[in-house]
Amino acid sequence: MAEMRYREALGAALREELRRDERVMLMGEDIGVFGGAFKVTEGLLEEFGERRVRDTPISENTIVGVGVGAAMTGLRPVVELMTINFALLAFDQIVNHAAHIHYMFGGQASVPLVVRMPQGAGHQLGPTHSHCLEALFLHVPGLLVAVPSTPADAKGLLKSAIRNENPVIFIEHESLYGVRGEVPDDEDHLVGFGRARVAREGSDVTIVGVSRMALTAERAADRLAQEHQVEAEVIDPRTLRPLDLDTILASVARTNRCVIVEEGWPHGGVGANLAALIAEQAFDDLDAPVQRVTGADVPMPYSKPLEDIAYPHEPQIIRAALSVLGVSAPEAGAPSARAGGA
Amino acid sequence: MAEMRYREALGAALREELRRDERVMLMGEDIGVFGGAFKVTEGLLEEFGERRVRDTPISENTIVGVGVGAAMTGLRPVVELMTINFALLAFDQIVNHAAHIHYMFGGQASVPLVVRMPQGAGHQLGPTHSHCLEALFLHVPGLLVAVPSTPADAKGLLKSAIRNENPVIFIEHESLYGVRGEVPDDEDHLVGFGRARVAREGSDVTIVGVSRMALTAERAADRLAQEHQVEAEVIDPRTLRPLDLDTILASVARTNRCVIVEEGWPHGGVGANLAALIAEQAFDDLDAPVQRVTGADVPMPYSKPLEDIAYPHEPQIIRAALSVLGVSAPEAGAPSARAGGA
Amino acid sequence: MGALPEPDVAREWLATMTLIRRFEERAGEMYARAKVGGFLHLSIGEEATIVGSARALRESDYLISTYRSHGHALVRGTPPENVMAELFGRVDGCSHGRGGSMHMFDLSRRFMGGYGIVGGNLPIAAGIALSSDYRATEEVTLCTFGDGASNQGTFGETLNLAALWRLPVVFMVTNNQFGMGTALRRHSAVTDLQRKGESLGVPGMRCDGMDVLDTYAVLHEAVQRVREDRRPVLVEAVTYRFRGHSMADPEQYRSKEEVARWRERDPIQTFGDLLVREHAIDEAERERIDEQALARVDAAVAFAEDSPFPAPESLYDDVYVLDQDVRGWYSVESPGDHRVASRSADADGAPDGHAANDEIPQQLTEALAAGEDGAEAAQESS
Amino acid sequence: MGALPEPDVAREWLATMTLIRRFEERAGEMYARAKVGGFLHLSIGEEATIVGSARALRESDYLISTYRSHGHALVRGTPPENVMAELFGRVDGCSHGRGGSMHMFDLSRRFMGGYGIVGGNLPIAAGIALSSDYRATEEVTLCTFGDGASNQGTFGETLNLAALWRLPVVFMVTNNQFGMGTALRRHSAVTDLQRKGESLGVPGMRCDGMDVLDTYAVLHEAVQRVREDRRPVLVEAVTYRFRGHSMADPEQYRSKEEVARWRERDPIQTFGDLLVREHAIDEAERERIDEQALARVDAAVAFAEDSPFPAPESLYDDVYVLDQDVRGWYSVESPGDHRVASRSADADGAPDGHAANDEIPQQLTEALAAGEDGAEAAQESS
Ligand SMILES: Cc1ncc(C[n+]2csc(CCOP(=O)(O)OP(=O)(O)O)c2C)c(N)n1
Ligand SMILES: Cc1ncc(C[n+]2csc(CCOP(=O)(O)OP(=O)(O)O)c2C)c(N)n1
Ligand SMILES: [Mg+2]
Ligand SMILES: [Mg+2]
Repeated sequence: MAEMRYREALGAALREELRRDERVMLMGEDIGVFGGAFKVTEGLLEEFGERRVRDTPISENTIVGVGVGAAMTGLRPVVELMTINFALLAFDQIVNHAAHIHYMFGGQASVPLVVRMPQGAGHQLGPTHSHCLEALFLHVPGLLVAVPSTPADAKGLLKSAIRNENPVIFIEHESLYGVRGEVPDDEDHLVGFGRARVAREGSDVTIVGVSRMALTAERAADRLAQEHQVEAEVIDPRTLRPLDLDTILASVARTNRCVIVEEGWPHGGVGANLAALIAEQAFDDLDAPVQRVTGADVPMPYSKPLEDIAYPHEPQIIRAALSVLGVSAPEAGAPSARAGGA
Repeated sequence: MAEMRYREALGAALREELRRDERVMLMGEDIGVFGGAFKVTEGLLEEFGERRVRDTPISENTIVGVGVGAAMTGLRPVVELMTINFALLAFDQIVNHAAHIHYMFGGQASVPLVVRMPQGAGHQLGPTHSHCLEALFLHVPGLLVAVPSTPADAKGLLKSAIRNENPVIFIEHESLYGVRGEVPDDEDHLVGFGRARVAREGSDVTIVGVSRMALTAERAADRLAQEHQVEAEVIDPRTLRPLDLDTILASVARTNRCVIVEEGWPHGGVGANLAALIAEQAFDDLDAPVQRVTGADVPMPYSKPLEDIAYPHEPQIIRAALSVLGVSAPEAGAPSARAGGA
Repeated sequence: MGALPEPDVAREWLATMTLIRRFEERAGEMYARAKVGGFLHLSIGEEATIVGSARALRESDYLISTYRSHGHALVRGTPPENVMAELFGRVDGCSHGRGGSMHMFDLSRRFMGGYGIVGGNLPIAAGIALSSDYRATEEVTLCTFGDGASNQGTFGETLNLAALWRLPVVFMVTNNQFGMGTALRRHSAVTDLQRKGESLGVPGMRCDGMDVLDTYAVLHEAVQRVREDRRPVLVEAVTYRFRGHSMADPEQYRSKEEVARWRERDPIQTFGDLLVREHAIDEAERERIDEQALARVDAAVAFAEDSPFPAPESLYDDVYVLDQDVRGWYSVESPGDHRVASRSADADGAPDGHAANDEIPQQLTEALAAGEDGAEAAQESS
Repeated sequence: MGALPEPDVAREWLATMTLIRRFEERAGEMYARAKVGGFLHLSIGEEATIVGSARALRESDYLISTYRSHGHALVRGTPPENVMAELFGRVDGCSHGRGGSMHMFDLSRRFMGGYGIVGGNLPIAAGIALSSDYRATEEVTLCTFGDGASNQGTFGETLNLAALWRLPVVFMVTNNQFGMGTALRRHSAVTDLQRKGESLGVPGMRCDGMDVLDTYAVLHEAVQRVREDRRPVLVEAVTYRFRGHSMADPEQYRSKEEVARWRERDPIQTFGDLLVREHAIDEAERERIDEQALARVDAAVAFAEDSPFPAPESLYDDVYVLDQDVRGWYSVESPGDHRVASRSADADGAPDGHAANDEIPQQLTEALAAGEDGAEAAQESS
């Protein structure tokens, strides 16, 4: 075990896979000379050279498409997009091409492509740089979707993603890059897709936290224990496709109560999908409706006080947990943080 | 009242609004000389000329962006995209720009833009031309989303969309263009957004049908009455943003059972969103979990027998309705039509 | 116009153009008889652009095209049986019935597809060329697309990137004068399409797309240059689509006279006349070539008719490549055993042998093993 | 280099460039003191491209820019107080605190924004120009973007469409030699950017972006041509960014010497020297101009400090323009009264007067009423 930052864990995964497999190569805007907008790829150009670590023009749709073509013909490209909002420019290559080529051509070609990008609010980057859009990718068959929340998972899942034969949307979080954690040294330590992580055990309520919200949920769970004698089980699904529903259902079968926490928009979000699946498959286990705690249904505003209340924090999670437990809840920190769409 | 096809109703709405308001103009690929890929705009170039009905190059992202800029400066553009899959090329202008400009700039400019496009399977157009992607748009705050299923709603909603100050994603269905129905003659007959249509009244089970599935649900309801003495209430939400949840909740409060039918992919779909909202807000009204009948979690295959089982038909709806009623169900026509994602 | 090749080469070109023509005429009939569904885009009139360009390639080179690509599959050697079976939506189709007319594919012959999204194939072509370059091979990629596609954002993005990275790709814009019903001058500000890459660092060439000799000569030079200089080239092939954009096209955007004028330059008729004139073949042989084409198309239809439709259980096959992480999909409905393998993974949970890109990683390994000699290594293997 | 304008005009140019410089220097300090969040992109070194181009416009013309646009707001007359308040995220910010540094906006002065998506503003600029044309006005739109943005798909798509439709738009590529940390020759195959529109039907011009006189002269001609010929033009303004791409940039991609060489051509220093040399101003006045700029920036900071933060209740304001169809949003949590108006619609459910684009439809009506004389009509109104 070694302690490292989420950013460093991702860099280590890339470095190890670049060393392990000659077919692995990286492309992205400013990942080379500049070292990456968030410094994840720092030092890789120096070690592996311009053939394998390529700075690209600002052409998101084409960069991803180049990755698709390279992946179809034997390479294992890892494309970095600077922010998830920019992935919308590449949505055609991601959905109409990367996700569907294997199926559309009858399984002849596969697309072992990884598209990495950070998402999330917290740095006042405003409405074009701060959203959480995992739900858009989760919707699409043919894609795998990872949302790691710890350095260990970031490294283990990225290595699995690079070794997987399918196209992977690998969603990092800007507010996690600096977070430290223990990471296994073993270069073949992988974290498999479709395996949720039970971050905290508890018997009173199940709290599912997505991406960065897994950590917020853990903090909320600690306060629930200290301040309300409520033992929450916190589950981080780690990947949304495939989804480890079994672990979530097993937990709900014990707790009979569930709260889902996500940073993204509420309508058609990850939480709605999980809530629907849980209600369908564990209806009789539920003593109360599944509660969602989501980001506000607004473009992310720049102004600090507005940004702060536009995504979930511990108070809303605590309040939701208490309400599914039927305990009268303290006043909501941010009414907005759980509001829905027009 | 006059009987006309869905296609003609849309054309009539465009013609009337073009005549009514000089600011209204149309842009799209082959909407002029060719008359539109699905002939919705036939005859409009001849009547209104090249200034107001414009054939564009094949540049989806830019066409929509041109609509955004024109809408911000006083025009009311209606942009046609040939198929919803192609809208993925314009996702940046639709989400990062059209949807967010009003909010991002503090309400100074609005974007009264309508983006029309057909979706849906049934004509063996294969994996790049047949999907139902309303869930991707439903997720985005700032957009209004319409999914009309009848000629009358198509006309009334399109006229409302053109007159609305907000950007509207107007989703038509390829299999509905030829469908006939009664349409009010009154040129000022509008169908408001956020008002669901009760297509059929019933007290045993609520069936919500989205887009074309509203019609399939009606047919299934008739068979439920004839073959199973089950009276289903069929609701067509007509718009997904804003969503008329009141009408759905009121129905579920009476029937205590709900089935949601959509043609799109199951994970993070419209059905998941509705199921979550209903479970949250009508938990005690529900005698059984909300059941979803969805399209298969696959890129739409070309081969007819595969395409047929990849989206819902009456048998799956009947089966779902009976199962929420606790009646033993006949064998499913297509197992696939209700399967989920990896 | 280029020089006449050896007689048997010339015969093969005529035979292949004839096969494509007869195949597509029959496909149109089958469409009218509802044996074929979806959209059907025919290349009738454009056969010289297909054969003249593809014959400038080595077997180890890649070809990538659009939704108008029956001819591109056939010219690469995909049996007409499998192309017709794809149109019929059968399991023996070259995309196993999944893609249909717009999404033909044959990895084994390096025909990299058939794409339904206008402009979508350009970045993929650049990626394939990048892969060839990365693997230190001499492979070249030929990417064909239409005049209308040159207005798509991927055109500018991809040509710039290909020029910047010196990728071995030939971009061929098949200028058939229309994007659907929109005439060239109504969709592109610059109508001299060979020049459309200049501002992006990609030099242009033009060929007479109604003349297979000229098309071959120009493409042969273009492919040669790209293979040697490692720099992309844009070739404009000037041609005409004799039929409608797709089967449902009243063609009100052009005059019967215009179509008739172009039909006088029918690439198969004129090339056949030339070969007879030059005594490369005689009328009898010309007849035979046509009869053989017709016979082969008959066989293709019979084969397609006999080929089974995909089984319902196969609906979920190949949504994913299965492994220990991706074991299948789960049903939204059935609780409990909701994990149903779309194709059962074996004990170790490894993929069941249907791993795609099979031959390529191996060839890659060779090339990489060969190190600096990778190019030769790969060349041998082609 | 262009001719020296009237002394008071020249003074105003110097004063405005100085204001932009001093404003951004202070913005940088405020960022270091955490008064400003997010990304902060400064135009220091590029002031001549901003003032020289914007001064070639009429008030009725439109200006649209990127995430590097403090100067573009200021040059259009947006008070520094409101620009600084935007950086501080306050209600008096020119985007009401919603957009921040990357998303400045001032509809009343026809500064059409600040956009955070590289290349995203080009189609919007064409749409604005289309609107001007549609309304039969003489308005011209000036669209600025960077060298890196010229590789984005929207560049090719938009220039082709603007040329095809003869839209009155001047595209100005501010070539500051880098896209973030990537040097021009490493991101664009063609580095002579004025030529990058030729293959798209858009002629090019170039100006020395370190010289406000030359920038004005070239842009004045470009705007003139576009206004008269109704054809787009691409102008390359050659300049240099003295500071990092944003505040967090170690600048390892360029040498201190290179930066120093360009700093010798500081557009404000050199223009000030010229005006003194030509006796348009004296050293004392030059001093005064700088002091006035500093004083104005002090006032802006004070104003921003005093301006309140947006109230939490305002979070949902302006997600939608409200009317009888769109009455607000509903909470995912509270059953029952889940329809909470984000801004209460009045009895008739009509929007509450915050209808946007207010003056424009009116002006449109005028222009349209004026019919063929619309152009003149609009011209008067400018
Ligand atoms: C992104 C996208 N937009 C629109 C279409 C619909 N469409 C199919 S073919 C076509 C015309 C293409 O013209 P061109 O590129 O000249 O190729 P051609 O059909 O003439 O061979 C259009 C608009 C599409 N398939 N994809
Ligand atoms: C679509 C998109 N991709 C990437 C980015 C990240 N980014 C912001 S500025 C920038 C460089 C742009 O360079 P250039 O166009 O030359 O403008 P400059 O910053 O030099 O003024 C990049 C890559 C973005 N904001 N939007
Ligand atoms: Mg064409
Ligand atoms: Mg730059």
